[in-house]
Amino acid sequence: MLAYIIRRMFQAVAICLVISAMSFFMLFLNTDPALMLLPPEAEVADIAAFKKQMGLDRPVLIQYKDFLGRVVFHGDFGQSFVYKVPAVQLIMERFPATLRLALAAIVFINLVAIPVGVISAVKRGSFVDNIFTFFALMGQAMPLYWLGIMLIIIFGVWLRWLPISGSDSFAHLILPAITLGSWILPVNMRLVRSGMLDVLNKDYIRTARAKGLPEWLVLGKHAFKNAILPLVTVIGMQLGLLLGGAVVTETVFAWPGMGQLVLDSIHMGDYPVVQAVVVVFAVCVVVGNLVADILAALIDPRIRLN
Amino acid sequence: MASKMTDDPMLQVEGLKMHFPIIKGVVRRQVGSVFAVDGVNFHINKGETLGLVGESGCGKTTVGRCLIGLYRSTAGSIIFEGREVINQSRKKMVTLRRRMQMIFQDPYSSLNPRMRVRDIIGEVLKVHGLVEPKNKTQRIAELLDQVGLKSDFAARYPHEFSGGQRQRIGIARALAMEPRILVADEPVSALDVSVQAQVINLLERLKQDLNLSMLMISHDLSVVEHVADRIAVMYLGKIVETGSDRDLYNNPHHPYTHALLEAIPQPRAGGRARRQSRKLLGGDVPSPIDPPRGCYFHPRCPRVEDQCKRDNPPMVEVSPGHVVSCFFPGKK
Amino acid sequence: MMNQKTTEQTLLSIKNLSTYFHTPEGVIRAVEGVNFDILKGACLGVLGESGCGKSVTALSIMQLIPSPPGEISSGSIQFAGKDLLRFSSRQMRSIRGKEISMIFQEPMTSLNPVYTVGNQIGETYRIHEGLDARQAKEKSIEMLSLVGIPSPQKRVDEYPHQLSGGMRQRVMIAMAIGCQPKLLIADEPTTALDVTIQAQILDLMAGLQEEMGMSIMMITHDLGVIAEISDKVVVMYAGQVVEQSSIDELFKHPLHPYSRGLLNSIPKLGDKFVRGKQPLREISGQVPDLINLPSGCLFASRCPKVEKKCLENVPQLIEIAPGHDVRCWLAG
Amino acid sequence: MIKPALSQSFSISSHPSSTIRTLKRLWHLRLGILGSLLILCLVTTALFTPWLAPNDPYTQDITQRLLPPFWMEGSSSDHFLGTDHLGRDLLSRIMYGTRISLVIGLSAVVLQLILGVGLGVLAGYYRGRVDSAISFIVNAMMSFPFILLALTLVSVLGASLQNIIIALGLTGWPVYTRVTRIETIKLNEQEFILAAHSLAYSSWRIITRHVLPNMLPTLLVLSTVEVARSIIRESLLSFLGLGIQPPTPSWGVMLAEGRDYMLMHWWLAAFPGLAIFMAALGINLLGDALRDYTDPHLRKY
Repeated sequence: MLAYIIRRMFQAVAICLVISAMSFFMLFLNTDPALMLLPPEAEVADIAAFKKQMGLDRPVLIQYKDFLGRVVFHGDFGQSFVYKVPAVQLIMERFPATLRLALAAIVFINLVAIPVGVISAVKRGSFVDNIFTFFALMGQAMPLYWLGIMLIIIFGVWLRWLPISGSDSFAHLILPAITLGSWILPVNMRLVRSGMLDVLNKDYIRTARAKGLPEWLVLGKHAFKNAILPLVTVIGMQLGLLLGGAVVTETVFAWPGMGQLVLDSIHMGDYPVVQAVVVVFAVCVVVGNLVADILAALIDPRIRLN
Repeated sequence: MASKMTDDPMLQVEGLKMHFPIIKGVVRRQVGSVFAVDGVNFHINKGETLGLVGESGCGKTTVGRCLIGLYRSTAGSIIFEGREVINQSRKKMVTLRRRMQMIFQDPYSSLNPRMRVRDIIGEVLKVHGLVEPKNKTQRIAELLDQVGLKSDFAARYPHEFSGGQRQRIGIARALAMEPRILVADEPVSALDVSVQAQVINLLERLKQDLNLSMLMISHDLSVVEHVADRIAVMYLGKIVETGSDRDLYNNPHHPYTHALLEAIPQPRAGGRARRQSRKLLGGDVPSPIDPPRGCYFHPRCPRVEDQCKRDNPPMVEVSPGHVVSCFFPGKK
Repeated sequence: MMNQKTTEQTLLSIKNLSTYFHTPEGVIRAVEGVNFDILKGACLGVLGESGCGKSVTALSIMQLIPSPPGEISSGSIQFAGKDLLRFSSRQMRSIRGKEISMIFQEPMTSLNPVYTVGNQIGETYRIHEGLDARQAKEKSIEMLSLVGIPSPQKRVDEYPHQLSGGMRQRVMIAMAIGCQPKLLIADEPTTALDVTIQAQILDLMAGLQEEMGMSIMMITHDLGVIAEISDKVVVMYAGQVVEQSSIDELFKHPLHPYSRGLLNSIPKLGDKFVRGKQPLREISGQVPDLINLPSGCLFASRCPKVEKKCLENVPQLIEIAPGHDVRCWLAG
Repeated sequence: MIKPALSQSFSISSHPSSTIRTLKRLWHLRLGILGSLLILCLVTTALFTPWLAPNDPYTQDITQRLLPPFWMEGSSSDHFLGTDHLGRDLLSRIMYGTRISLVIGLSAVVLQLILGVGLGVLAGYYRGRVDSAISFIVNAMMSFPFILLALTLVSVLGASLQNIIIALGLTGWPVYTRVTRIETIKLNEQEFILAAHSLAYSSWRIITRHVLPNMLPTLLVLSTVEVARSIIRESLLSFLGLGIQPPTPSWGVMLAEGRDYMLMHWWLAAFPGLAIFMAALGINLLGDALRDYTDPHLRKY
């Protein structure tokens, strides 16, 4: 168990490194941030001076080494080219709101997906199952930002039930969380459904019934814990996707997270900020995966004891 | 029958070992090995059937797969038709082993579901250039006929056949390579009882007609004894006893062979009494990852003495061709 | 007609049971008009190949037939004087695991991988006898030692994947006999096990049967296993009972051509040294399609002695000799 | 597909009764047909837009700006779904958008297939270090937000149709790799692959003739769903301003433009989004029907 977790942690760190390297080198593919940041009429000398000032004139590998050293030992991603303040500071001011949104979405997703998936599986082929399946298909076809806009129009503008922007109260969280969650919800619902169907065909379910257990125990104890396993392992992965989705959702709902900042930074090639975002996301993803792995090990003795 | 056999080894296996590494831990290093096959010697003569019998996990399937070249054995030598087939270049190995073919256990997974029968067999002929393209159809019909299938089955897909028929197709595919030795790995254990006899008889007939040698791998001693001229009993990666079918049945010298013979339920009247009178072999087979010291069988052996716990028992020839790996062979 | 005494001794009596499965391809007549009795304290063997309806019969008794598409379409199952088919699902649950228990073929997959052995055995006590967790665990340890598992105090907290196949089957048995059931249904309990382990399990079952006075319904395709454990035997073919007799009678005087064919088609240990080697006698053809059953005798297409009336009329199960029933026009 | 023995089709599972099953079949069939119809509409529109579209998608008319759709007061008979803030015909723009979406969806999937299936087969067939390396990259990429990667790629490469396809292709392949790898490993355990090895077939032959054909159904289903996903992703990139650039009529661009007017003129955002939704739904419905059809486990019921 311990070796398993340690191994997973090593992998996690490696993944962070790979992602940071990817984000770092991708920016060098063909952009020249100096050209992007300076006004078009800037002289060649101005550009050179700017590069020197920002450390952009050195070889790429050296820059990466420096970058890594600064990040790992000082948590320093450098100054934002645009805002002229440390990138980390920019991110950290906004990150908690984004994380809050993503976590709210996870809770919403699984609160809905698990019961719906279980009901669908147990009542397979029934009217309810078909309705749920159809909604899941619709959900998967819906671009989340469009859903956000539609929800704003319907619940914010027409019905005036819920606030459409900001983050002052719990009510503010409802529409963004639903919007963000609706993207992953169908995936998880189908995962629970198929997991449950799979498990219901297993021999040990027959054994449980042959023992004379009431159906709620068969489903609730013997089937559920096994059926939920595949879900647990993907939830960790989904944290990353949700953080990405949150960026988009935030721009629709004017949620004060990192959404707009991230988009603007990418747009303008403000790459200290982009790199900081990428690494913060990677760390979240990796922590999420680790938690999922540990959860899976707790549920499944075959992982825990081998 | 025995006259057809000559004492001319078709296949000679010496000290064959297959150890699968176990990789574990934080840095994924090898922490041990599964000693699946741990020093096995046997030979098969021309026209002879050797039965390899043992319980699950004893390494009998691994032996078969090493022969065929599906696994790269850890150590040992395999001499087939007078030539070493281990440690050869891939190309050479392919030609050397061409005449050693395998029949698989599960007729439901041993045929590619997306290929017609004629392509399954035809592919073999094509890849190895065994017939002129224009004679291919005829050769396929011939092969199907040999295994008792109609030639118009060639256009069908595997799922249109029953288990027994599929096994016949698998045999035809192996025969397409014009083998000298068939390695049959549990060829009937996935089949229904009433169909097993059909396949066993077919294998026997083919062996006669084509003068093949055969290695019959099975957990079922009754089947092995029926088809084999000689039998080798495996336990935990080693052969514990080899001998003629008659010697082994009438005069088993290894306590494991003895227990195996006793444990097999007989389809005869008076079974209850027989069950109640037999001596049981207790315990489970130890793990091949961490085999016991000394004789691998000693934790379950009714004849165990101190020496068995310390040393590896030698191979003792108790009568001509009857070899036992035991310190106290034959003692009941 | 049965006299009063036999009725008293009868534990389970199946009359005219038919179980069908409604599939898109048509209705599968898995079990068709099956009759048999199980006496108190006796072991009835149910013999047949895959698809013959032996498992479906067992699941029908337990009412674990998945429905839809399965459906017990007619018949009655009298257990201790009451018709199980008239029971509500709540009543049935109080029977399952307490009065009638069942163990299955695959001990690997029949235990829930995420709960400890003790949890799964103790569950039976908590449900049927209202014990609390601590008492249930104590009982579980007791049962584990009863079925011959060494150091049960330690094993009780282990998970199924930590046990060997034989151990798991012992756990299944411990789970099944915990509430001292009157009937234990064993569906191919030793098929997935090695012969030496199979012998242990058969002995264990026979021992427990004697000790607890329960009845056993032993379902298997293995003639040897059935010979060793059962008193009476029912031979099933394509959903019907084709022969029913005492165990020794079946081996000495098999009357149905299918039973006879089955007996002749399997290799028997040592036979070739007594009678000289002969090819096995095959049963030609295959089991009929249960969706499109032929008219007349279901075995007619494979029967060596088939006559005109066999193809036209369905034979009934009739008593040819005392205690020996056969479904064949040509018997007797 | 294969029914090994009758006893195996009797596995414990709650099969629906015959009536419900027939209904369910019809239901699935109907959904599949609905999906096919939607896709047919989509493809027809894409192919024949110049002849079908009522107006030119680029013609601006300030006097006709922000007209509502036909059933609302103040609509014009020339503009069925109304006009946008520059007076361009909404319906025509949506119809032209179909072409872009389909081209991008299909091309991105082809790119993903080539990359993903190739790597997946390599990983599953050779295992060992190759597998570890490929799986590691797949895990890293799959747990990292696609949007960030794609956005960065596009911003670096420059926003053009071709670069969007490349960005979607480069970020979308890991799903295929994961599925292909698992399928390959499963197939490798099948005895017919062992048989192929024992018959000394070359690895190339084993992969192309024995492994790949047996996962075609899975890949078909996956690719179908991925076309829908790519269409949605393209629209997202365009919506965020890093995809197709205005004035080209991409659904995402139109949505982004419509968003500014959503409080008063909701249809500007609603209709392009509806177009994306219908396209994706059609493809997903078809994919679902295909899955039910090809999955022998499901087909049994």
